[in-house]
Amino acid sequence: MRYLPLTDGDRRQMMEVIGCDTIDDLFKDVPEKATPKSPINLPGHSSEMEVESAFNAMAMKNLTTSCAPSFLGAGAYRHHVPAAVDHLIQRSEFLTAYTPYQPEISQGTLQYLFEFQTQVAMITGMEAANASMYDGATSCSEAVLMAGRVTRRDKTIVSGGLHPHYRDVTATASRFLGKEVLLTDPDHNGKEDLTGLVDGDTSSVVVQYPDFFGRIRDLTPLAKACHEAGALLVVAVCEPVSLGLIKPPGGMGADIVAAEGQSLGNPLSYGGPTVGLMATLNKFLRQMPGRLVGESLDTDGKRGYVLTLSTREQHIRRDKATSNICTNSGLCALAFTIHLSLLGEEGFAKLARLNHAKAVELASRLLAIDGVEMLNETFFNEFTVRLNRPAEQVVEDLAGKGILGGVPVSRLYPQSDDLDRLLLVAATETVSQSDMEALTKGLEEALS
Amino acid sequence: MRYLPLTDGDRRQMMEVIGCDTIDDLFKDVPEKATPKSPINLPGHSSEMEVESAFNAMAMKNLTTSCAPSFLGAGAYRHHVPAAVDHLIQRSEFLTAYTPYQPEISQGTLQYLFEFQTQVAMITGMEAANASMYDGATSCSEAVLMAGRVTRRDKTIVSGGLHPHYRDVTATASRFLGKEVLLTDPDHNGKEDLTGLVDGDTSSVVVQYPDFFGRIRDLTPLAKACHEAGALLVVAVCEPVSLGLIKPPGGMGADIVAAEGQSLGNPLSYGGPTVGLMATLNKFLRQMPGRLVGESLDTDGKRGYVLTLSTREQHIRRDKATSNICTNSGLCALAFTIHLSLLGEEGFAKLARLNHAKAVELASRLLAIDGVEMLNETFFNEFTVRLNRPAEQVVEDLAGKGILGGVPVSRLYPQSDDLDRLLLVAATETVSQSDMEALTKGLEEALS
Amino acid sequence: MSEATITGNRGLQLEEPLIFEQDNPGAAGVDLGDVDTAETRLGGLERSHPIGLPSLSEPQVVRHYLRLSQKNYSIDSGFYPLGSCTMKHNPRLNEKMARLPGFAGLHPLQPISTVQGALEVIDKCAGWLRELTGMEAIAMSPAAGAHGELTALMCIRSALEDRGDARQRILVPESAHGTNPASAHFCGYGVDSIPADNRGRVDLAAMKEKLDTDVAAIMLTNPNTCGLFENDVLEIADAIHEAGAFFYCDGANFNAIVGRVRPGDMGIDAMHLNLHKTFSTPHGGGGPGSGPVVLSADLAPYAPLPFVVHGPDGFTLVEHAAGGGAKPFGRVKGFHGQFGVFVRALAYMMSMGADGMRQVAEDAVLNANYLLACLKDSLSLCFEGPCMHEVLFDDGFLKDTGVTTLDFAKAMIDEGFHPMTMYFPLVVHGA
Amino acid sequence: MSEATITGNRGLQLEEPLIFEQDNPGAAGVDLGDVDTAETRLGGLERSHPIGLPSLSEPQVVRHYLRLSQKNYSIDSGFYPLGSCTMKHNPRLNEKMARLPGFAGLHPLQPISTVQGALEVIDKCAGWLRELTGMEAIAMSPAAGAHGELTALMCIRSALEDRGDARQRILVPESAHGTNPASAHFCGYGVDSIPADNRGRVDLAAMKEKLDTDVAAIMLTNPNTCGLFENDVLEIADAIHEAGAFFYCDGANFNAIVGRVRPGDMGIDAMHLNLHKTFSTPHGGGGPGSGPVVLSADLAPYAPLPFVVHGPDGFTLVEHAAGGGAKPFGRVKGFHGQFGVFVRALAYMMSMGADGMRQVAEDAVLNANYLLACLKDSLSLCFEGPCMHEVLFDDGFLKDTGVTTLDFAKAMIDEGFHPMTMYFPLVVHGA
Ligand SMILES: Cc1ncc(COP(=O)(O)O)c(C=O)c1O
Ligand SMILES: Cc1ncc(COP(=O)(O)O)c(C=O)c1O
Repeated sequence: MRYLPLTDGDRRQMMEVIGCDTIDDLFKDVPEKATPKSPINLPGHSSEMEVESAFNAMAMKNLTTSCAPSFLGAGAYRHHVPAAVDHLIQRSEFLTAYTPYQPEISQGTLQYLFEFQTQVAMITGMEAANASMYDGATSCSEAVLMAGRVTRRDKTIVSGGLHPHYRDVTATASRFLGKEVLLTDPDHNGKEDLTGLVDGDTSSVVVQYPDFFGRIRDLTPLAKACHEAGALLVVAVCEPVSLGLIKPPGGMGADIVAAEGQSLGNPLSYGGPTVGLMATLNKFLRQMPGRLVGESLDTDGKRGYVLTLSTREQHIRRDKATSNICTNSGLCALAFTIHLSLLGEEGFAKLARLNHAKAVELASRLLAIDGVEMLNETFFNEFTVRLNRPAEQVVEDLAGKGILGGVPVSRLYPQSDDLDRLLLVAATETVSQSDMEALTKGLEEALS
Repeated sequence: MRYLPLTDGDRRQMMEVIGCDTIDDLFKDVPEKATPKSPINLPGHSSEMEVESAFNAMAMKNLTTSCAPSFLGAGAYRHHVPAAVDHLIQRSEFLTAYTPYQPEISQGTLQYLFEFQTQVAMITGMEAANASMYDGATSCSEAVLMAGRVTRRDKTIVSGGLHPHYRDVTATASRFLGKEVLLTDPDHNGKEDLTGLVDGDTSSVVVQYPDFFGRIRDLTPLAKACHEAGALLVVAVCEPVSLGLIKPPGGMGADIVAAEGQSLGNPLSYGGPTVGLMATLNKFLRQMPGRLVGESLDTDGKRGYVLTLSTREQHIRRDKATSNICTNSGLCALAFTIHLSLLGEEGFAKLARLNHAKAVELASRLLAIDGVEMLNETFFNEFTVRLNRPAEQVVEDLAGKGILGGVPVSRLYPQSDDLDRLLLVAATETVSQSDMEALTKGLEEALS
Repeated sequence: MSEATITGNRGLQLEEPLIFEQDNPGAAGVDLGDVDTAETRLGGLERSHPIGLPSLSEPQVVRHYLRLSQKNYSIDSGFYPLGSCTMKHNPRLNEKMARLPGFAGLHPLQPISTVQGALEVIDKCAGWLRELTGMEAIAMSPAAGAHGELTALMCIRSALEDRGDARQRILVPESAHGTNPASAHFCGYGVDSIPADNRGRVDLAAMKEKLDTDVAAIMLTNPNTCGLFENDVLEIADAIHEAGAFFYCDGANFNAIVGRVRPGDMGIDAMHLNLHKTFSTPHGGGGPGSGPVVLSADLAPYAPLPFVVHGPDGFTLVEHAAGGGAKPFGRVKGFHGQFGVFVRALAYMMSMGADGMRQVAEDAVLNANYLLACLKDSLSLCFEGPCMHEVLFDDGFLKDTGVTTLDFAKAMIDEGFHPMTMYFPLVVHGA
Repeated sequence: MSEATITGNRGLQLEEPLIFEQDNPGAAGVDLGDVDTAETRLGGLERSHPIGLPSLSEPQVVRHYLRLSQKNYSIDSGFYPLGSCTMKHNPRLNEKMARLPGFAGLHPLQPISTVQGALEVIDKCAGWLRELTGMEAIAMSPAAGAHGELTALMCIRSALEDRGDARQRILVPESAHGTNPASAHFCGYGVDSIPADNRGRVDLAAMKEKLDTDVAAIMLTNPNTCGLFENDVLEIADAIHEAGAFFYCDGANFNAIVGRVRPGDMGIDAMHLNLHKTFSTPHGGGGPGSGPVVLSADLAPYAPLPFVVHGPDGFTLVEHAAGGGAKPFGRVKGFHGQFGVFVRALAYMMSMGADGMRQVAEDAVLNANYLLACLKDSLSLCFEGPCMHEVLFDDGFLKDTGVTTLDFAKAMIDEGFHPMTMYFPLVVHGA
C-alpha cells in the first residue's frame, strides 16, 4: 500500500526486536469483548487512478460556479484568487507543517500568522487580531462569549440583520452556558434600531456590516449606545472585500470584529474550510480566544516570532481557558494573507470598487425587469430583491438553465411568508457582462 | 503591471542615480532607423482573470484524452501520473532554478539528474546515460551523429520500423552534415531484415523497439551483424514502459539507446515538452552529446554532484563540441525520475504487465469485429490493424462520437495506398472496460 | 561557516523581513483596471483613510512567502515523533481531488439539485467513518477536534435535559488533552479531575468514587495520552452507564486502533475524529481541521444541523429542525462543515481501504513499540508496554546530567527531527 | 553552530542519500493490482533479470525529492545577476494554464478537428512573436535556443542551396555563446571567428575583411553578450546582404529590447527566441525550453515542418511537404514543438500586453544601468555604458588582493545571491 513505508520484512524484523510473535500481542490490552466479531464492511484499498475516477464522477454531478453564471452570496463569495496563492499554500513546508509550538523550526508559520494578524487588524480598523478562528459564524459566537468575560454580563442582543447561521451558532453556544440571547426579527426592511434595547445587563450587541440583506449602516450611534450602557459592540463581517471601500468597523466604535475571511484567498469549497477573523482592542486582548503570535528577540538579539499570551489557552489553562479552540484555520489564513499581500493597498481598494460597480450595474439591470423590486437603498456587492413569485422556485428554474441566480432568503428563514419572495443577489468581480445578461434573461422568463 | 517590481517612483530615482533624463537615453545605441515607426499592434496588458478565461475558452475547444476513451500512441502515450509527481516538480526550487552550473547551490538539480541518469541506464540495460535530450526524435538523431564520431564512418541505415518523425529528424540532421542515410521502406509487414545491408562503410543501424507498428523483435542478430562490420546499433524506444516487461536493448547488444521518456511522469501536452533519453556504453562516453552529472567529493570529503566531462560541450568546446545542445529537458527528467521512483522495481514491472494485458484484451475484442485484421504477431501495448476502410475516415467518424480511436498510419505516411487502411491502436493502463466497449461499438458501426 | 555575512543570509538560508517592511507604493501583485464608480450606493460610508496595506509586485510576494516557507519543518521534511497529534503522510492525491472545479467551486447555498455529487461525498465520508467506528450516527459539521468535543457534549447535555436530567459535572482524567476540560466548561459543565493509576490508566476506583447522578459524562481518551490502551474500558463504560451518564471518547488517537477496534464495541456513546490526524488531511501549520462526531443511537437524535439524508430522489440536506425523530440541538458552524477536508479524508480512506486502515493501526503500534524496545535502555520508560501509538518517557535519564528536557529537544532539532511532545501529558515528570 | 551532528543534519538543513541507497524491497509508491498475464504476445522476449530499481513508499519518495529541492537556489528564492541567461519571474498562472486538461491531455496525433483550441494557441503565440519581432514567418518547433539556431541555419543553408549557392563558412563573433559555433558546425559549416573592438562590439572592419562569397551568414548576438547594443547593426546587415549572405541574430537577449526594437527593422533574416528566457517560461534547472525562429520573407519558404495555417474551416496543421510556395527543409523535432511552453509564453504575453512587454525591456535596461552606476567605482567596468540587459565587469579590481573571481562568486553565494556569469564571454579578463 503506497502510503505505508513498512514492508512485511520490516514488520517481522521489528517484532523480533520487540520480542512479540504476532501483531495481536501488541493489542493485548484491548479486551476480547471489544474486538469486532465480523470484519469491517468496507472495500479494500484502491489505486490512485481508481480513486481519481470515482471523484471525477462525483464532481461531474455538480453544477459549479467555476462554469456557471453565479450570483450567490449570503456569507460565501466567489472571487478570483491569483494562481500564486494556491501554489504557495501548497508548499509542503506550509501545508504539512505542525502547529508552531516549536518556534525554532516554525518561523515560517509564525511570521505569516503575525502578518495575517496585522492585516486583519488593519482592514477592520482594530488594534489587534488573533491567528484565526474556524469561520465567521464561530468567530461571532466566540466574540459574544468574550464580551461576556470582559463585561461580566450575560445578555446579548443579536440583530435581525445578522446572518442566520451566525445567529444560530451564537445562540446555541450561549444557551449551553446559560447566557441570555435576544434574537430580534429578520430585518429585511432595514428598519431595525437596537439602541433602545441596550441596558445595564447587556454584555454585547451583535450586528452585521454590511448586513445579511446587503445594507450598509453607520454603526456609530449604536456603538455610542453600547458604550454608554457599558456594553460592547460586536460587528460581524461576512464579506471582507467590502472593507476595501467602506469605513472599517473599528472607525465606528466596534469593540470586537468577528469576520469571515473566505473571500480573500479561499475557494468556496461548498462552504468550508474557511477562516474566521477576530479583531479587538488591546485592552480586551487577555479575554480573546485563540492563538496569538507575537514578535520577540532570540538570545542573539535576532527578531523572531512566538506564540504568546498562551495562558489564555486550553493547553495551559484547561477549563479556565478563554476558549476550547486548538486547531484553527492556519492554512486558510495564509491564503488570505497572500491574496491580500498581492492586492496591496491599491489593489484591495480597486477590487472593492470593482465589486461595487458590478453590483450597481446588476441592480439597475434587474430593476428593469417586471416583477423585481429592490429592497436596499445601500449595498456593497449584494442586495435583496422581492420577486413576484417564491424565490426558491425561481432559483430552481434558473438552475435548470445552468444559472446560479442567487440565494432565496427562505433557504435560511424557511417558515416565513414574509420572506419567501426575497432573493439575495450578489455580484463580484467574477461576474461578466454575459453572466448578467444570462441572469436578466433568465429572470425575465421566470417572472413573466 | 503585476510582474514588474519597479514603480514609476523607483524608475525616476534610478534614472537620477544613472544620470539620464529619459529612458530613451539608455537606448541611444539603437540606430534611429531601427526604431519602429508605428507602435506594436498588439493588445495591452490583461488581468489574470481575463487571461484565464481566454485560455479556458481555447481549452474547451479541444477533445481531451482526459475525458474521452483514447487509444492513441505512435510515440506518445497517456499514462496515469501520480499526483505527487506534478506537485514535486512544481516546487519553486526545481521549477524556477537555473542550469546547475553553480554546484554549491544546485545540489538538488544535480542529484536528481544523477539519479535520472542511473535509472535510464538501468532500464535500458546500458552502462551510462546523459542528463537528457529534447525528445526521442532528436535523441535518435544525435545518436546517429554520435555513432559517426565513434566509428568515423558516414553511412546510417534507418529501419522502416522507426517512427517516421524520428526518421525525418535523423535524416534532416545528417543531410546537413553531408552524411549518407539509407531510409528503408515502411515495415508494416514485419518482414524487414537489415543484417544484409550492413557493410564496412556503415556507421550505425537504427531500429525501434518495440517498433513503430508495435512489433517486438530480438535485436541480437542485428547487433551481431553490426558489430562484425564495425558498426553500432542504435535502438530507439518510444514507449519506455515496455522496458518493464521486455528485454532491455542493452541485453541484446545495443550500443546507443535513444528513447522518448514522456510516458513516465509527463503529460501528453500535445506532444511537448517531453524528455529524450540517451544511454550508451562507457567506452563511448566522450562522444556522447549533452550534459552529464558525476559524483564527486568536496574539500571536506563530503559527497556532492557536479557537471562532468564538460569538455564535450558547446560552452567549452564551441564548434568542436559533441552537440550544440544546451538547455535540455531537466524538469521533464525530474518528472520521469519521480514517477519511476514511485513505481520502483515491482511497480514498474506491474505497470508494464498491466499495459500489455490491456492491449491483449483489446486485440482480442477488435479481432472479433468484421473488417478488422491484425498485422502483429507480437506487441507490447500497441499494435496495427488493417481496416476495411481508410483509417483516417474511420478515426474521424469515431472522433465525432467522442472516441479517440487510434492513429491512422497515413497521418505519418500520407502518400501510400498500401498504408492508408492501417490503424495504430494503443491501450495503456488508463483504458477502462467501458472505453474498450465504446471503441468496439464505434468500430463496428464505422466498419459495417 | 559561523562568520556573519553582510546581508544576514548564508547560502540558501535567507533572511526575510516582514511584508510590511517591503512596502513599495505603486507596485501591485494584481492587475485590475480602473473602475467607473460614478454611481455608488454606499450611503456615504466610503472609507476615508488609507488602510496602510503594503504594496508589492507578484514576484516579490512569491519570494517573500517562499522564503518564509523555508523556515518551517514539515511532515514532508521529516519525522515528527509527536505524541497525541498524529502527523502522517498527506497524500497529494487528496489535494488534487479537493481542487477539482466541481468541488472547489461549489457555493454552499446552491440549489440541492445542483450539488448531488457534493452531498454524495459527505454521505460517503460519513458512511466510512460510521462503519470504521461501528457507531449509529455522525455529526459532520464540527470544524476541528475541540469543536467536535464540544458538539458531542452538547448532544449529551441535550439528551440529558430532554429526559429532565440536569447533571452538572464531567469527569476528565488528569492526563487529558487541554481541550477536554475546556470543552466541558464551554458546554456549561464543571470539571472533575480523575487521577491515573501507576499503570498510566484511569484509576478505576477513584473514578467510581466520583461517579454519581450529577455526572453527565466521562471524557476518556483511548488510547490515552500516555500511549496506553485503557484496558478497563468496558468496566468504565458499564459504570458510567449504570450511573446514567454518557461515555464520551476523545478520538484524537484513533489512528492506533482504526480498522481493528471499534468504539461502538467499547460502549462509547460519542467520539470525535480528527480528520486532520487519523485521516491524513494536512495539519496546515494549525488548521484547517475537521472533527466529525460519531454518536450512539441514544444521542443520534440530538445531532446538530445540518445533515445529509438519502431519499428516493437523491440526497437532501436537512438545514432546519424538521420534526420526525430528530431533535437537533442547534448549529455549531456556518454552512455544512469542512467539505474540502471531507474530500481529502474520503480520498484517503478509499485509497487505503478497510485492509489498509487496519494496517495503519498495526504499523503505528508496531513502530511505537519498536521505538520503545530500542530506547528503553537509554531513556526512562514511564510505563511498561506494549504501548499503542506512542511511547512515553520521563526525564529520569537526564537526572544529574545538567541536561534538561528542553536541551534534549533542541538537540533533536539539530539532528533534523521535530522534538517529541514535551509539555504534556501532565502526569509525567519533565512535561 | 559549527559542531558536527550525528545525523549530519543541522536543524532544517537535511542530508539526503541517493534514492538507490533507500531501497526497501517490497515497498511501493503506487498501488497496481495483480495482473492476469496468462496470454502474452511478447515473442519470448520477456525480461529475464530484475532491473534493480529502488522500491520506496510514496511518503519516502516525496520526502526525498522535497529534501533535494531544498538544496537548490531558484528565481523564487532570490536574484540571479546572470548575464546572457535572462532569468525572470515565472508566473504561476502560466503553470496553471498549461495544466488545463484541455491542453495537458491532448495527444499530438488526435484528429485536427479535435484540437482546434490547441492550434489556436500555437497560432496566437506565433502571431504575438511575429508582431513583436516584426518578422514575416516563424518556425515554432525548435525545442530550445540552440535548436533554434540550428533550425535557422538550416533555413539559410536551404535557401542558399536552392539558389545553387554552396557557401561554407559562418562568421561568429568571439564573444558569442558557445551554442553559436556549435550550431554552425552541426549545420555543416566552418566557423570563422571575428574579434570585438575596444568598445565591446563586433569589429566592423575585421568583419568586412572576412566577408566573401563563401560566407553563408553571420551569427550576431544583439544585444551582445557584453551587454551592449551592436550600434553598427545596420551597417553589418547591409554588408552581409551585399555579400549575398544572411543575417542571423541570436535572440537570447531579446528581453532588453522587446517591445521597443524589432529585429525586422534591423535587417535581420532569422532570429531564435528563447521562450524560457524573454517569455517567462521556467528554466526548470535546465529545460524544457522552446526556441522558435522568426524568419524573413526570403527564408520563410524553407521553414521546417510542421506549421499551422488558418483556413476557412479553422486551423490546419501542415505535417508533410505540401507543394505551393513552401519548401520545408525537413523536420527538427518529433510532433509539433514545445506546446506546453507555448501556452505559458502566450499567457505571459497576454498578461503583459504590448505596453508591458515594452516596459519589461525598459526596466531590464534601467536595472542594469543602475547597477552599472552603483558598482562602477567598486568593480572594474569593461565598457562604457549605457549598457543593455547586463553590465560587464572584469577582475581588475581584484588585482593584487589575493581574491579571485571564484572567491568573489563564493562570497556572493554566502550572501544569498546566485553568482554572476563568470566563464563567459571570453573577451574579458577573469572569465
Ligand atoms: C488528545 C487530543 N484531543 C483533542 C485535540 C484537539 O483537536 P483539535 O486541535 O483538532 O481541536 C487534540 C489535538 O490537538 C488531541 O491531541
Ligand atoms: C546568448 C545565448 N545564445 C544561445 C543560448 C542557447 O539557448 P538554449 O540554452 O535554450 O539552447 C543561450 C542560453 O543558454 C544564450 O545565452
